[in-house]
Amino acid sequence: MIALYTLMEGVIAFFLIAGSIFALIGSLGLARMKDFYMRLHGPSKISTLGVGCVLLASIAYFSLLNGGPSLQELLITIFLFITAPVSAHLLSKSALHQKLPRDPRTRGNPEELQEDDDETTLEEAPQGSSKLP
Amino acid sequence: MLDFALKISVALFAIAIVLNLYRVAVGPSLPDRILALDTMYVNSIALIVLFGIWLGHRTYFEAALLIAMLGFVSTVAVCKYLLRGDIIE
Amino acid sequence: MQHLIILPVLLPLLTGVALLIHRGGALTLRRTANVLSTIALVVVGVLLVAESTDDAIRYYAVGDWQPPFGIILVLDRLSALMVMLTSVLALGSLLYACAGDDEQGSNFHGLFQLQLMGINGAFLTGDLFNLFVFFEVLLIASYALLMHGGGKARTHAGFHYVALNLLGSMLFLIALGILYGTMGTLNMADMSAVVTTLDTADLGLVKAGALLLLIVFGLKAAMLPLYFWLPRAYAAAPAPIAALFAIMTKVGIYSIIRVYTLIFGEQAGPLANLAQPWVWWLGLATLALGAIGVLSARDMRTQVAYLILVSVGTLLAGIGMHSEAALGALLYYLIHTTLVSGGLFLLVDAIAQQRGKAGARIVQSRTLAQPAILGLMFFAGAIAMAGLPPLSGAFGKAMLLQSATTAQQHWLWPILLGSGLASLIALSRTGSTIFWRASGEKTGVTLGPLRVTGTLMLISCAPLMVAFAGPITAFTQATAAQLLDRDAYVESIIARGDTGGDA
Amino acid sequence: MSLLLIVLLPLLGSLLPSLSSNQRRHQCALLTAAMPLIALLVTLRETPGVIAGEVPRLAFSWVPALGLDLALRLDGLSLLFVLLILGIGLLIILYARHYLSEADNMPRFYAYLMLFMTSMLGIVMADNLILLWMFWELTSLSSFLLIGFWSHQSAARKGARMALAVTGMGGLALLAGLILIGQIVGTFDMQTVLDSRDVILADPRYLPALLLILLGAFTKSAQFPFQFWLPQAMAAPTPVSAFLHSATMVKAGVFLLARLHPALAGSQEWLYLVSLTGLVTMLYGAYFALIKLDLKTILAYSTVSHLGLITMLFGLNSQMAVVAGLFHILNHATFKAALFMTAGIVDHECGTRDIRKLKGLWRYMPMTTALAAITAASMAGFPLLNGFLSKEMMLAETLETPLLGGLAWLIPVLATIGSILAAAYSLRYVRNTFFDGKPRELEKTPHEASFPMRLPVLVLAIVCIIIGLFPAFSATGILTTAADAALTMPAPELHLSIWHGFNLPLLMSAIALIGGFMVYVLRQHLFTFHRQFPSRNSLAIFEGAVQRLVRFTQWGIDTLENGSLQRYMLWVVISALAVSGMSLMGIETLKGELAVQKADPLLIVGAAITCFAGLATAFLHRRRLISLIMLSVVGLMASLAFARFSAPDLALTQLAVEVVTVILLMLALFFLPQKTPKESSASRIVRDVLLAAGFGGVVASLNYALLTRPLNSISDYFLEHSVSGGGGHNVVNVILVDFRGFDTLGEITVLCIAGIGIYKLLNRLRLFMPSSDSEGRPWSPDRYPMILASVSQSLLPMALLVSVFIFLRGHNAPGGGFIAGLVTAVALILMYIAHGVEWAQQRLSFQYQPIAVSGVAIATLTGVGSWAFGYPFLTSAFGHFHIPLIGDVELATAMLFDLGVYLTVVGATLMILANLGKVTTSHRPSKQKEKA
Amino acid sequence: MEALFATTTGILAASGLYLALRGRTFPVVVGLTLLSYAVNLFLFSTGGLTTDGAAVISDDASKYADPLPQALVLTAIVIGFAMTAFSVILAMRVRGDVGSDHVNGNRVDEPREDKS
Repeated sequence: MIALYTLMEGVIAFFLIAGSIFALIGSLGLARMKDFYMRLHGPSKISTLGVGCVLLASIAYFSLLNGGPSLQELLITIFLFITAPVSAHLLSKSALHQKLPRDPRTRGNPEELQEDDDETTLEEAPQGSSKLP
Repeated sequence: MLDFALKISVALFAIAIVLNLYRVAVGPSLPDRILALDTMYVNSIALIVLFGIWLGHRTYFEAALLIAMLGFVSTVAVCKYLLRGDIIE
Repeated sequence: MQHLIILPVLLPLLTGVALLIHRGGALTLRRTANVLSTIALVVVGVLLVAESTDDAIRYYAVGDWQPPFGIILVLDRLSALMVMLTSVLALGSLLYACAGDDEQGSNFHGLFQLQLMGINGAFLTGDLFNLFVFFEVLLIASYALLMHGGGKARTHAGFHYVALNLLGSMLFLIALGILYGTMGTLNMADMSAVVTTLDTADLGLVKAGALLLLIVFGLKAAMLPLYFWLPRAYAAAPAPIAALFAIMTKVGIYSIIRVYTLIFGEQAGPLANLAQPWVWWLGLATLALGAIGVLSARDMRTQVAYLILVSVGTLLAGIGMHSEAALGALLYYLIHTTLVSGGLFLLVDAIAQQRGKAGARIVQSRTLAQPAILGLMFFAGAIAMAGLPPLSGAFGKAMLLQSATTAQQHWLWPILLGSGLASLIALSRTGSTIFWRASGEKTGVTLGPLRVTGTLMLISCAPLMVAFAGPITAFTQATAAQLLDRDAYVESIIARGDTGGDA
Repeated sequence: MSLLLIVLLPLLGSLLPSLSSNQRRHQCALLTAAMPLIALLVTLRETPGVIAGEVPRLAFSWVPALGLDLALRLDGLSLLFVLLILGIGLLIILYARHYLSEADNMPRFYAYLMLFMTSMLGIVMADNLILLWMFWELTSLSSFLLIGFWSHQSAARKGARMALAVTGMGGLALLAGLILIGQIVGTFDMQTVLDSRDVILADPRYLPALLLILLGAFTKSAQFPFQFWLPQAMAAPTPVSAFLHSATMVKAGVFLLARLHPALAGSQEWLYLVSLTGLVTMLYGAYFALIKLDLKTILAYSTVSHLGLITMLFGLNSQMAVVAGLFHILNHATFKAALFMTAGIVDHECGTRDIRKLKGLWRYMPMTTALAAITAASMAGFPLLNGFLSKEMMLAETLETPLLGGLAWLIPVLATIGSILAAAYSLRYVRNTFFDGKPRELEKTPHEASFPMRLPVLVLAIVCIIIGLFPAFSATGILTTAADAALTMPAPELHLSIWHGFNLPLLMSAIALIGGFMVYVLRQHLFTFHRQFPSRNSLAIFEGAVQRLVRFTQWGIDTLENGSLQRYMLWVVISALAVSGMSLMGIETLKGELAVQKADPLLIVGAAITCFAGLATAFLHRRRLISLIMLSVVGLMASLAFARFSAPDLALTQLAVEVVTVILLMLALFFLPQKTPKESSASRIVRDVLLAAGFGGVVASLNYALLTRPLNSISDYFLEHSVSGGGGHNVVNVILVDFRGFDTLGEITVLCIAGIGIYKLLNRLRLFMPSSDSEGRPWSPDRYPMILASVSQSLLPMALLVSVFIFLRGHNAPGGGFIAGLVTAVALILMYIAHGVEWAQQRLSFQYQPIAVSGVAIATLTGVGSWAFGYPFLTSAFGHFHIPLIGDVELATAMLFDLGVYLTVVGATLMILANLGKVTTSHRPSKQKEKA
Repeated sequence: MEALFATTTGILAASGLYLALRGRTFPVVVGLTLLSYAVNLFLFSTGGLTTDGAAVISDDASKYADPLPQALVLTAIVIGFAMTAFSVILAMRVRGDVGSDHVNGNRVDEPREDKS
C-alpha cells in the first residue's frame, strides 16, 4: 500500500516536472524564435501539453491521494485542448492579415504574404503612425 | 519528493511567465503580444493548479477553469479586433 | 409601522423597477405612476418627520442583523428632514418634467425614481460603506439623467462630471479602507464609539482617512477647490434634473455634518472636530467665489448654478462655525436654498422657452408671453436667493449672522453680506434685462399648467417658510441639539446592538 | 389690533387694483384709495389717545430663534409719520389717477405704490429691530419697482438698479448694526433697546454698530456721499417722486435717526458724524439745486439739502434741535410734495421740465403758479409759512451748538449760507418757470391742469399756510408727543409762534431771504464759475463701475475655470495629497507592531510582473491597444494575487470583470483614434509624473502602515454566524447575500442603471466608422471565421453548465450569482463575436433590459417577502438539500436573492455589450457615406 | 511581503493616476480602471494578508482571511465595472458629439496644450 503511494507520488512528480519543463520550453520558444510564425508553434503546442501534464498530475493526485475525482480538472483540460488550436488559428489568421514579416528560414509561402515580401522588415513594428479615423 | 517536484515546477512556470511577459512587452507585432498573453493565461492556469495541489484542496480550481474559458474569449476578441476591427458585428 | 424607515428606499426602487421593466408603454401611465409614487414619498417623509420629533433615535436593522454587524438605517430628525426635503423637491421638478421634458429620452421616469432611491438611502443609512454604495447609486443615476436628451454641452460637461466623481469614488474607497483597517468596523455609531479607544499610533492614519473623506464629501458638496464640475453640469442639465440636482450638493453637506458631528465629534479626543477649521475657511472661500460667479454669469442657468455655489459656501461656513445655533440656522437655510434654487432652475428654463433664440442668455430679447406670473416668481425667487426680506433667505442668513461668535463675525459678516449684495446687483441686472428691456412681439410659447404648478410649488416655499418660520426653526434647532448630543445616538444604537440577532 | 389694520389694509390695497382692469381707471383708483382711507380713519381714531401719551402696542411671537416678533407700536413719532404717509399717500393716489397716461398700466402702478406704502408704515410702526429691518429692505425693493415703472426708458432701469444697489447695501449694513445692538442689549425689542442707552454707549461694539446703522440711514436719506442715487431716481413718474422724496423713502433714514436717538445719541461720535454729515449735505444739495436745469432735479437736490438740514438737527445733541428736526420733517413733507406735483403738472402740460425752455407760464396756469409760489416760498423760509418756523428754529439751534468748539461760530454761518442758497433756488424755481417772459419752443401750448390734479397741491398749500399762521394750534400737540418718543426725557416746553421778537435767528432769516435774492440776481456768475468743472453723470459712472466689476469677475472666472479636466482633477489630487500627506507626517513610525511576513520568490516575481505591466500601461498609453493588453496583464495578475492571498471569490470576480472590461474597451476603441497624439508638453509630463509618484507613495505608505498594524474587526462575528445564521460555508458569499445584502442590492441597482444609461447614451449616436485599421489595411473579408464559429457553439453548453455549477455552489464554495452571471454573459458574448448580431438575435430573441430589471425586482421582492413573516427587509431563511455531483446545496431566500443578482449581471452586461454591437452593425452600411 | 504588496499597490495607483491626468478620453478611462484595480487591492489588504487561509468554513480549518474586506471589494469591483462601462461609452459619445476625443472637446486638428 505504501509502495503504491510512493509509486503514485513518483508518477505525479514526474508529470509535474515534465509538464513544467514542456511549458518552459514553449515559453522559451515564444521568447527566442525569429518570427511570429515560428513563435506560434511553441505556446500553441508545447505549453498546452505542459499544462495538460500538470492537470493529469492533479487529477491523479486528488483522485488517489485526496478524496474522489472531480470534474473541474477534466473541464479545464477539455477547454484547453479545444480552445488552444482555435486561438492559434485565429492568431495566425490575424498575423497573415497583418502581413507580418517572415524570416527567410520559415518554411511555406502563403499567398497572403507573397506580394509584399520585401517591403516590411523585422525592425519596424506594424504599429506605425497613422491618421486618426 | 512531491514537495520538491512542486517547488521545481512552480519555479519553472514562474520563469515561463516572465518569458511571456518579455514577449508581451517587446512585441514587436500585436499578434505576438496577444499570443504571449494567451500563453501567460495558460501558464497561470498551471500555477493555480500547482497551488491547489500544494494546499491540498480544490478551492481554486474554479479560478483555473475561468481563466481557461475567459482567456480564450479575450484572445478571440483581440484577434477579431485585429481582423475586423469591430468585435461584435 | 416598523418598516416605515426603509420605505423611502424601497418605494422608489420598486416603482423605478416597475417603470423600467418595459421600455415602451403608455406615457400617461408612467407619469401618473411616477407622480403618485412621489406623492406617496412625500407622505412617508412627513410621517418620518412626525415620528422623529420625539427625539428618540430609531434604527432599522436590514436582514435583522443587529448593529454594528448588519447594515442599519437610522432615523433621526436630520435624516427625516432630508428625506422629506428630497421628496418635496422631487415632486416639484417631476411635475415640471411631466410637461414634456420626460419625452426627450428613454427611461426618464424609472431613472428618476432610482435617483430618489439613491439619495434617500444616502440620507438614511447608518453604515459608512453602505453610504458609499448609495453615493454610487445616486451618481450613476445622475449621470444617466444628466445625459437625458443628449446634446453637445451635456456630453461634454457630463464627461468632466463623471471623471471627477470616479476619482472621488476611488478616494472614498481608500478612505474607507483606512478607516476599516484601523477601526475594524463600518457602522458609524460603532466607529464613533471605537474612535475614543484608538491607539495613539493609529491616530495619524485615522486622521488621513477622515480628511480624505472630507475631500470626497467636499467634491460632492462642491467645496472650493473641488467645485469645478458644478457650474457646467448644472447649467447643461435638463431643467427638472438640474432642479433635482439641487439636493445633490446637499448630500455632501449632509455627509459632512453627519460624519464630523457623529464619528469625529466632541468625544473623539485628539481627532475631535478636525474638519471644522478646514470647512470654515474653505466655506468662506466658496462663498466669495460663488458671489463672483453670480456676477460673472452670462446666462441665467449658470447664474443659478453659482447661486447654488453661494448657498453651499454659506452652509459650509455654518458647519465650520460649529455651534448649536449655527447648525440650526444652517439647516433652516438648507431647506430654503434647496427648494428655492430648484424652483429657480425650473423658472429660468420656463423663461428661456419664451424668449425665442435668446434662450437663457442675459441679453435683450423678445417680450415674454406671460410676464406677470414669470416676473412675480422671478422677483420672489431672486429676493429669496439674495437673502433679502421678507422671504426665507433673509431669515436663514440673519440667523447665521447672529450665531457667529465675535471672532467669526469679522470674516463671516462682510463676506456673507457682500455676497448678498453681489447677488442683489447681479439679479437686478438680470431681471431688468429680461423683463424690462424686452421688446418685439411675443413668442407663442406659454407655460402649461403642470409647469406652473411645479415651479410655483417650489418658489412658494419661500413665503411659506417665512409664515411658518417659528415651528421650522424650532425643529431645526432641536435637530442641531440632537446632532451634537452624539452619546444619545451611540447609546440608542450600540447599547441594544450588542447581541447579534439571528434570522 | 387696529395697529395691524393700519399696516395690513394698504397691503390688501396692493392686491385690489389687480382686480380691476386698466380700462376702468376710476374704479381702480377708488379701490386703491379705499384701503389707505380706512387706515387713516383708524389712525385718527387712535390719535387723541396717543397725543394724551399712551402708546398702543401689539406683539405676536414669530421666530424666537431669530429674536423676531411681529410687534407694532404707535407712539408719537410713529403717529407723525403714519399721518404723513397716509395723508400724502391719498393725495398722491388722486394725483396719479390723472397724471398717468392711457399707456401706463395703472393697476400695476397702484399695486407697487400700495406695497411701498405698506413697507413704509411697517418701518415707522415696527416695535422690533429685525422687523424694522425687514420693512426697511422692503421699501428698497418696492421703490425699485416704482422707480423702474417706465421700464422702457433706459434711465429708469438704471436709476432703479442704482437706487436698489445703494439702499440695499445700506440695508445690509443696517442689519449688521442692528444685530450688534441686539447682541449688546440682549434683545431686539424696541422699547428695551431704547431704554438701555447707557449699556449701549458703554459697550466697545458701540462704534461699529453706530457706523453700520448710520451707513444704513445715510444711504436711505441720500446723505453725502451717498446722495447720488436720489437725483437719478427722478426717472420715476412724478407721483412716485412726490411720494418717495417728500414724505417717505428718504424720510425713512431720518426717521431711523429719530427712532434710535434715545438709544444711540449723546456721544461725541454721534455728534460729529451726524451733524457734520448733515451740514455738508445741506450745503452740497443747496448748491446743486441752484445749478441744475431740470425742474425735478432741482427739487431732488433741494430735498437732499433739506434732509441734510434735518440730519444736522438730529445730530446736535440738544432737545430743541430734535423737535426742530421733527417739525421740519413735517413741513418739508408738505411743501416738497406740493412742489413735486406742480413740477409734474408743468411737465404734464408743457411736455418738458427744462427750466431754460419754460418761462411765463402764469399766463396759462395762474392757479398752479399761485400754488407753486406759496409752497416755494415756504421752502425758502418765507415768513407766515411753515417753512419759516422750522428754519428759524434750526438757525436758533445752530447758535447754541458746542460743535467744533472754538470754531462753533462756523456752524450758524454755514447754516445761514445754506438758507441763502435755499431762498435762491426757490426763487429761481418759481420765477424762471412761471414768470420772466414768454415760453419758447414748447411742444404743446400749455393750459391749466384739470382741477382734480390741482386739488392735492391746493390741500398741501393750505396746510402750509395753516401751520405757518397758527403753529401752536395746529402742530404743537403732535410735535410734543413725537418729541417725547424721540427723546429720552420729556420734550422741552415748546411755544411755536411766528413772532419771538427781534433776535439773532430773525436777523439770520432776513439775511437768508435778502441774500437769496442777491444770489439769484447774480446767479449767472455762479453758473460761469460752475462751468469750469467737468460735468459728471453719476448714473454713467455707477453703471460703468458695475460693468467693469462684471467684466473683471468674468475674466477671473474664465481664467479659473478654463474648462480643462486636467486642472480640475489636479485640484482634487492635490487636496487629497495635502490632507493625507499632512496626516502621515503626524505618524512617527510607519511600521506597526505586527511582524512582517517574509516574501517568497514567486510573490516577488508576481509583484515585479504586476508593477512592470502597470507602468507599461501608463507609458505605452499612446498606443492604445498595447496599453489595453498591458491592462489585462495587470488584471490577470491582480486576480492571481487574490487567489494567492486566499480570496478565491475575488480572484474569480476580478478575472471575469477584467475580461469583460477589456472586451468593452476594445469595442469602444474601435470608434476612437487608435493612437493618442503627442500633445502634452514636457513640463506637463514631468508635473504629472511627480504628482502620480507622490500619490502612489502616499497610497503605498498608507497601505504599508495598515498592513503592519493589528486589527480587531467585526468580521469574527461573520465567521461565527455564517453557518448558523446565514446557512452558508462561504463566508464572503454569505456576507454578500445576507449580512450585507443591502449593499449588494444597491450594487446590482448600479449595474442595472449603468446598462440603461448606456442604452440612453447609444441612442442616436453618430459614430466615426473606420473602414480600415490603423495601418490603413482593409479589414479581412471573412466576418465569422468558420472554426471559431463551430467551436464556440460547442463550447456554449459547457460554459453554461459551468455557470450553473458556480451559481449553485456559490453559498458554500467560491462562486455565486455574480460570477455565474458574468460567465454566462461572456459565453453569450462569445456567440455574438463568433456568429454576429443577426445570428445571435435570432436565437437569443429576448430583450435584455427586462432581464436586468427583473433581476433587481426579484432581489428586492425576496427582501420584501420577509415582511410576511414579520421580519425586517432581507431577512433570510434556508434549508439544505443534497444534489449529486454538485454537492450540498443550500436552497434559501438568499438563493433567490442570488438569482436576482445573476439575472441582473447577465442582463446588464449583455445590454451593454450587445447594444454596443448592434449600434456598430447598424452603422456598417452607412460606412462609405461617413468616409465621404 | 507587506512592503512588496504596498509598493505594488502604490505603483499601480501612480500609473493609473498618471493616465487619468492625460488629455484624451480613452487613456483617462483606462487610467481610472487601473486606479480602481489598485484601490481594490488596497481595500482588500486592509484585512491583512493571509497566505494559506481557508476560503470556506470548515472544522479543520484553522485560520481564515478576513471576509469582510473581500465582500466590500467584490461590491467595489462590480460598481467600478459599471462606472468604467458608462464612462467609456460616454467617451464614445463625446467623440460622436464633439468630434474629438479630447477631454476638453478641443478639435483634433489643433493639438493645443491647454493651460492648467
